[in-house]
Amino acid sequence: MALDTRVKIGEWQLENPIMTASGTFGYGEEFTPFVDLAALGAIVVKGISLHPRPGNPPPRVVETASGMLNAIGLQNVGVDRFISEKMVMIRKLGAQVVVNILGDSLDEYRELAARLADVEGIAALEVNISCPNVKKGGVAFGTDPLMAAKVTEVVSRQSSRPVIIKLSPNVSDITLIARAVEEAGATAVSLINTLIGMAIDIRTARPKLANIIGGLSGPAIKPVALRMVYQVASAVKIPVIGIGGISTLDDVIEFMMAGATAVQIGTANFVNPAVSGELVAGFRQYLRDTGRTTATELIGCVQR
Amino acid sequence: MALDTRVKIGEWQLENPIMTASGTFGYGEEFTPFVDLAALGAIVVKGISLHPRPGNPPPRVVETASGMLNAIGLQNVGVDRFISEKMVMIRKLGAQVVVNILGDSLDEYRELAARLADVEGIAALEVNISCPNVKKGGVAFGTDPLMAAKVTEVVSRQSSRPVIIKLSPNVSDITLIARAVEEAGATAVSLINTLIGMAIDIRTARPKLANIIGGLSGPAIKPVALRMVYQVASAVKIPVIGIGGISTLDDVIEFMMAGATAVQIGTANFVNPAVSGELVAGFRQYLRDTGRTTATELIGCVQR
Amino acid sequence: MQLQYLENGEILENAVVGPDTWRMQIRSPKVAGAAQPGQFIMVSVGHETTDPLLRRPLSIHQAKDDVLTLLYRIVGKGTKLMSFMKKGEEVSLLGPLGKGFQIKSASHHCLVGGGLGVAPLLFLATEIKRRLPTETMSILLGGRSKNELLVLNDFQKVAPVFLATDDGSLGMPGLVTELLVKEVKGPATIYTCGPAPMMKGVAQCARDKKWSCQVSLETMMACGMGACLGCTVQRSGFDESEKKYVHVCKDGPVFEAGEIWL
Amino acid sequence: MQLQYLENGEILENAVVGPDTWRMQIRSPKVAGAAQPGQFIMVSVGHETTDPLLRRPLSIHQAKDDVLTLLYRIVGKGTKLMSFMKKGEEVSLLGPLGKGFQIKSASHHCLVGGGLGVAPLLFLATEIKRRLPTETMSILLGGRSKNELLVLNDFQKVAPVFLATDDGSLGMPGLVTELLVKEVKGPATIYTCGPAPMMKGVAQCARDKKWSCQVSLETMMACGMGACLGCTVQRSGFDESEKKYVHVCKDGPVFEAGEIWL
Ligand SMILES: Cc1cc2nc3c(=O)[nH]c(=O)nc-3n(C[C@H](O)[C@H](O)[C@H](O)COP(=O)(O)OP(=O)(O)OC[C@H]3O[C@@H](n4cnc5c(N)ncnc54)[C@H](O)[C@@H]3O)c2cc1C
Ligand SMILES: Cc1cc2nc3c(=O)[nH]c(=O)nc-3n(C[C@H](O)[C@H](O)[C@H](O)COP(=O)(O)OP(=O)(O)OC[C@H]3O[C@@H](n4cnc5c(N)ncnc54)[C@H](O)[C@@H]3O)c2cc1C
Ligand SMILES: Cc1cc2nc3c(=O)[nH]c(=O)nc-3n(C[C@H](O)[C@H](O)[C@H](O)COP(=O)(O)O)c2cc1C
Ligand SMILES: Cc1cc2nc3c(=O)[nH]c(=O)nc-3n(C[C@H](O)[C@H](O)[C@H](O)COP(=O)(O)O)c2cc1C
Ligand code: FES
Ligand code: FES
Repeated sequence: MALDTRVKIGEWQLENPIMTASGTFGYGEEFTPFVDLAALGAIVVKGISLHPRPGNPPPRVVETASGMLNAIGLQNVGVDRFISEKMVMIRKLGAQVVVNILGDSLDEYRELAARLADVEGIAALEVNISCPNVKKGGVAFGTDPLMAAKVTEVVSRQSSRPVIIKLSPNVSDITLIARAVEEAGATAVSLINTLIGMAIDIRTARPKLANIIGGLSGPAIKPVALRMVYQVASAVKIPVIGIGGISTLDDVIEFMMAGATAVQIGTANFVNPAVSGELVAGFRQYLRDTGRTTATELIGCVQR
Repeated sequence: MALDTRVKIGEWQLENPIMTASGTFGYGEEFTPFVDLAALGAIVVKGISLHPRPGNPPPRVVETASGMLNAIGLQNVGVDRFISEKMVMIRKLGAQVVVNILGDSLDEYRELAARLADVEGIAALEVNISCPNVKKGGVAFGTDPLMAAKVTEVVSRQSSRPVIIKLSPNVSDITLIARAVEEAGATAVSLINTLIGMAIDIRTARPKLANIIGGLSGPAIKPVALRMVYQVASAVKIPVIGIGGISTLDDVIEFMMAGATAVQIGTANFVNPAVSGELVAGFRQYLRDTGRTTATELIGCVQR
Repeated sequence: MQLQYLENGEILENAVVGPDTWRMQIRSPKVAGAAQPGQFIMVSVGHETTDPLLRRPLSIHQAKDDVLTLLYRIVGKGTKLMSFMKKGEEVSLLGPLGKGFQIKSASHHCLVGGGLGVAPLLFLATEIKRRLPTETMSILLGGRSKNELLVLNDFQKVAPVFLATDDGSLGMPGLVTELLVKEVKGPATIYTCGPAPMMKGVAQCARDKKWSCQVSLETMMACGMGACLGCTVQRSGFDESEKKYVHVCKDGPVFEAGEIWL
Repeated sequence: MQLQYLENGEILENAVVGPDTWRMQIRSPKVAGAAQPGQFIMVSVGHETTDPLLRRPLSIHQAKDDVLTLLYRIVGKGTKLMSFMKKGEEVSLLGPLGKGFQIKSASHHCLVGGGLGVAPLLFLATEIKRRLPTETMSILLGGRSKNELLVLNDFQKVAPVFLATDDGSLGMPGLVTELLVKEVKGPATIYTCGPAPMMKGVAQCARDKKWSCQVSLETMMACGMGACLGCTVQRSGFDESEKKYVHVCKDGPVFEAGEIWL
């Protein structure tokens, strides 16, 4: 019997629900020795801003218990060089590409969406309103339903493609933000971005990150991410993309059962650069082994 | 040269900054084979409510990556039996005792504080306004600055003892709540309580906890806890008690450098029931080894 | 309060004894010395790492002089890591924990085990024989198939053993409960440990015959010593009061069947 | 793009070679086959557990035929776990990674190492000798004291070795930079790896003499392959542009000294 591993995000159909998470997969090419990018549901590239950003001073990463903190500071080449250089290379990869964007003003989000509007080879936009590493912008948008809705509107108006709003977990009630962006026209929401954390080197009495605080990711945050996906999936009708500590096939299934239509693999790519491809294969096998014929059967099937 | 390991919370002086966290140390007696309770800074007993609570159905605990989820549901014997039975035993332990209380209405908090007001052998009250496991009450108080302030007021008015308000990490800006309770008269704040999380058993497609969601604790949450302690210590003048994933002496020092006047050991007591006593000894040794003479030198000494 | 210890034991043996099933012998004078049948220990499975985080509860399979024996099945990463431990290494034990089996004079002692549930029964059988040498005892063991029936010789050395397998590959084809009905005629005291459905069947059968029956339960555990309140099972006949639940690590793991299932 | 592999190698040896310092030999045909001096690998240190989470970067100490050699010091739990690994076990390697040393004809090749910085220099010395057999080379090694000077014999087999120790317990008392001034008269190409202050001293000295100098840097790393952007060091002479930083795992770990320190 034929297996249907496809899932839909708005009009956009993915071959399977396995995506890679922004900032953890470079621009894709680094992983070509380990993964057939065309076999993935999609890849999400490192966040792009209107102007180039040098990012934060080092140290930028530190390991924690079953996780890591990062304060990359959204280093990127800026949208113009992204279009003229990176996209040329990315188109050759044959992957479904989601471009992750971030701004520190509504105008910047609008402008970004406008410049990317007719660049070919882009399947969808993911809007980062939640990155905790940059003091201005970022967090503010992600923690205020009104601002989150405004960003969603301006980006959606500029873009004919699916617009995925990426939510911050550092809020009292994530379902409020999710509902606000749904009403504002988001095609889907993706969650979670990193939790804000910190680590101190007691020998120097200095924060381990030059930026003092950073984003916590990895298996440590999975229970929080899964809970939020479950809550948001129960609160909105648009598709939910689950992110947060996903490393194994069991993790993928847990998130889909909780209500995720697709998932993104982040920090796990650092531990095993082949993991995303392995999960695509494992997912097919899982459906067979459990006598399922479609990926969609799994979505939200957890008993309440 | 003499070592001074003491720290002060309001008028209350602790012999050292090492405390045990509510709900992870029973009523103390379970640990007498492993720890000299009188040598600890203080012990915080399991949360007490006005009326007995049976707690949640099983399963109530599940392990996660470097952490655990619990949904005990605040099982306790109720304040009357606590006073008539447990306190009698607890007084014999010779420890500094903090009683952790929780209610689902302002009246209940007031009533609890009143009943405990002249019970002897209690050093301080810790008010749980943040327990995520009970649908009513709990979270609401902890996520709204106004309600948090009200609880602080009613409890403080009934109590001549130090009142420690225990904050929820499941909020957009924990410093708002901290400032609100400071103004309302809290002697100190303790943080963090557990992050809300979830886990699913994919073989049964059921949540692993009968309560569906539970509180995440352990080393996994340490970076988030440390960041919040750092932020709150910078925002308020009252003492901050650091809680969250503390297992080693390095962890204790990190929290104190971040601004904690004292710390509480939680989940680590399950991994090593002797840990709290070991940390007291280790703390003295650390001060000596680093040429310090007082515990207070450490508080907030991280470079900004 | 009963004596409990935190002890670093020395691994004397760690070997396979069945499919995915291992036996570990540990020199731990304090824990082994204080152990009673039906009690358990919490063993730490990692080196300084925080995953797996919690200790794992394992029944005391045997305790003789200063040696403690564990019988464990690899079901996840903690037990997997245990199987990597080597002779001569140290392992941290917390125990003995919980209330074990009540050993009282009886006209006949019948131990009924299924799967890994046999673990605590060997120590129990040994102690019944030592304390009540004149009384009769039988041991009924069940499993899905032959290779699930573990450490038979050890049991046979202590008392007559009767076997049942679902697939009939060894002993009587069928369930251990049928074996119970078939083999135990006169009045008896029952002690059982195994999968919940099996234990319920055994308890049911004992109730019908008005025999006393002790069951050994398993739940998820964080602390193993009464501190976390995580290991509850519902008590029969109590509803919304704070008596509704018992704690397997402290009130158990062994209970009178009637206390759990009416 | 250069070839990179994810390979499960077989541990052939894992033994102590100095204070807290171990050497691991691994049969890993793919990684060893593609390795260049100055490159590194990311090694995974845990079994299926998530703590420690990330792979650890280690220099390629030697690569001969299908055997890769690592030289590592125990500084935390990852390297501690590596020291528990036994002959015959498998270990997952990602590599070879990064840009190694540029080996070009020179009037004299001078390798300067301090502490664990000697790790990549053995492979480098071997390759210089193999590719440029007629050219002269000297190896200058420094450490706090005698027992910090590691695997000396291996170096002595390849080229003349000069030593310096802070406490004078072996070789010239003093810093390896002083040794450089003392021993290397004519023009030379410098290759250095070690503590940052030492490398800065060496780079300084090379700059004064207008000698080319390659330095091998270390930073914290999450991915080791250019994906996380976590391993930055600031470039000299660039300020607020996106060219401000280089990435040690991809642009390095080996750099022209002038690119990092003017
Ligand atoms: C009092 C008591 C005595 C026990 N005695 C034995 C014994 O003698 N031999 C033996 O092999 N096992 C025994 N168990 C079960 C044993 O504790 C679990 O199999 C073990 O903790 C699993 O750890 P893991 O890391 O390998 O598996 P995990 O990765 O933690 O989990 C794998 C699977 O095992 C289940 N599990 C995890 N912990 C427990 C637990 N505490 N109880 C039941 N299921 C669990 C999980 O739900 C999961 O399905 C006992 C349990 C209790 C409570
Ligand atoms: C390109 C490169 C090559 C290296 N080559 C070698 C080598 O050949 N031999 C060797 O012994 N070490 C080498 N290192 C350093 C080695 O990676 C670290 O010592 C190791 O990762 C520490 O892991 P741990 O878990 O034992 O310590 P942790 O518990 O992770 O940390 C312990 C201490 O080591 C520091 N540390 C952790 N990771 C790194 C890192 N990536 N770089 C520098 N310091 C770190 C931490 O800040 C902390 O102070 C190299 C590092 C890099 C980046
Ligand atoms: C090093 C690093 C860089 C990241 N950069 C971005 C980014 O540029 N934009 C973004 O939306 N999320 C970024 N993230 C967040 C991840 O996409 C993901 O949401 C988060 O790491 C949680 O997933 P994980 O636990 O699987 O890593 C980054 C994460 C890491 C670890
Ligand atoms: C099993 C369990 C029960 C708890 N019960 C309570 C409680 O009754 N009242 C309370 O304020 N906090 C309770 N907590 C929260 C802890 O006191 C502590 O804030 C939290 O676990 C974080 O610290 P840790 O990571 O060191 O465990 C409980 C935690 C656990 C794990
Ligand atoms: S396991 Fe903690 S109370 Fe029983
Ligand atoms: S370590 Fe990830 S980019 Fe260098």
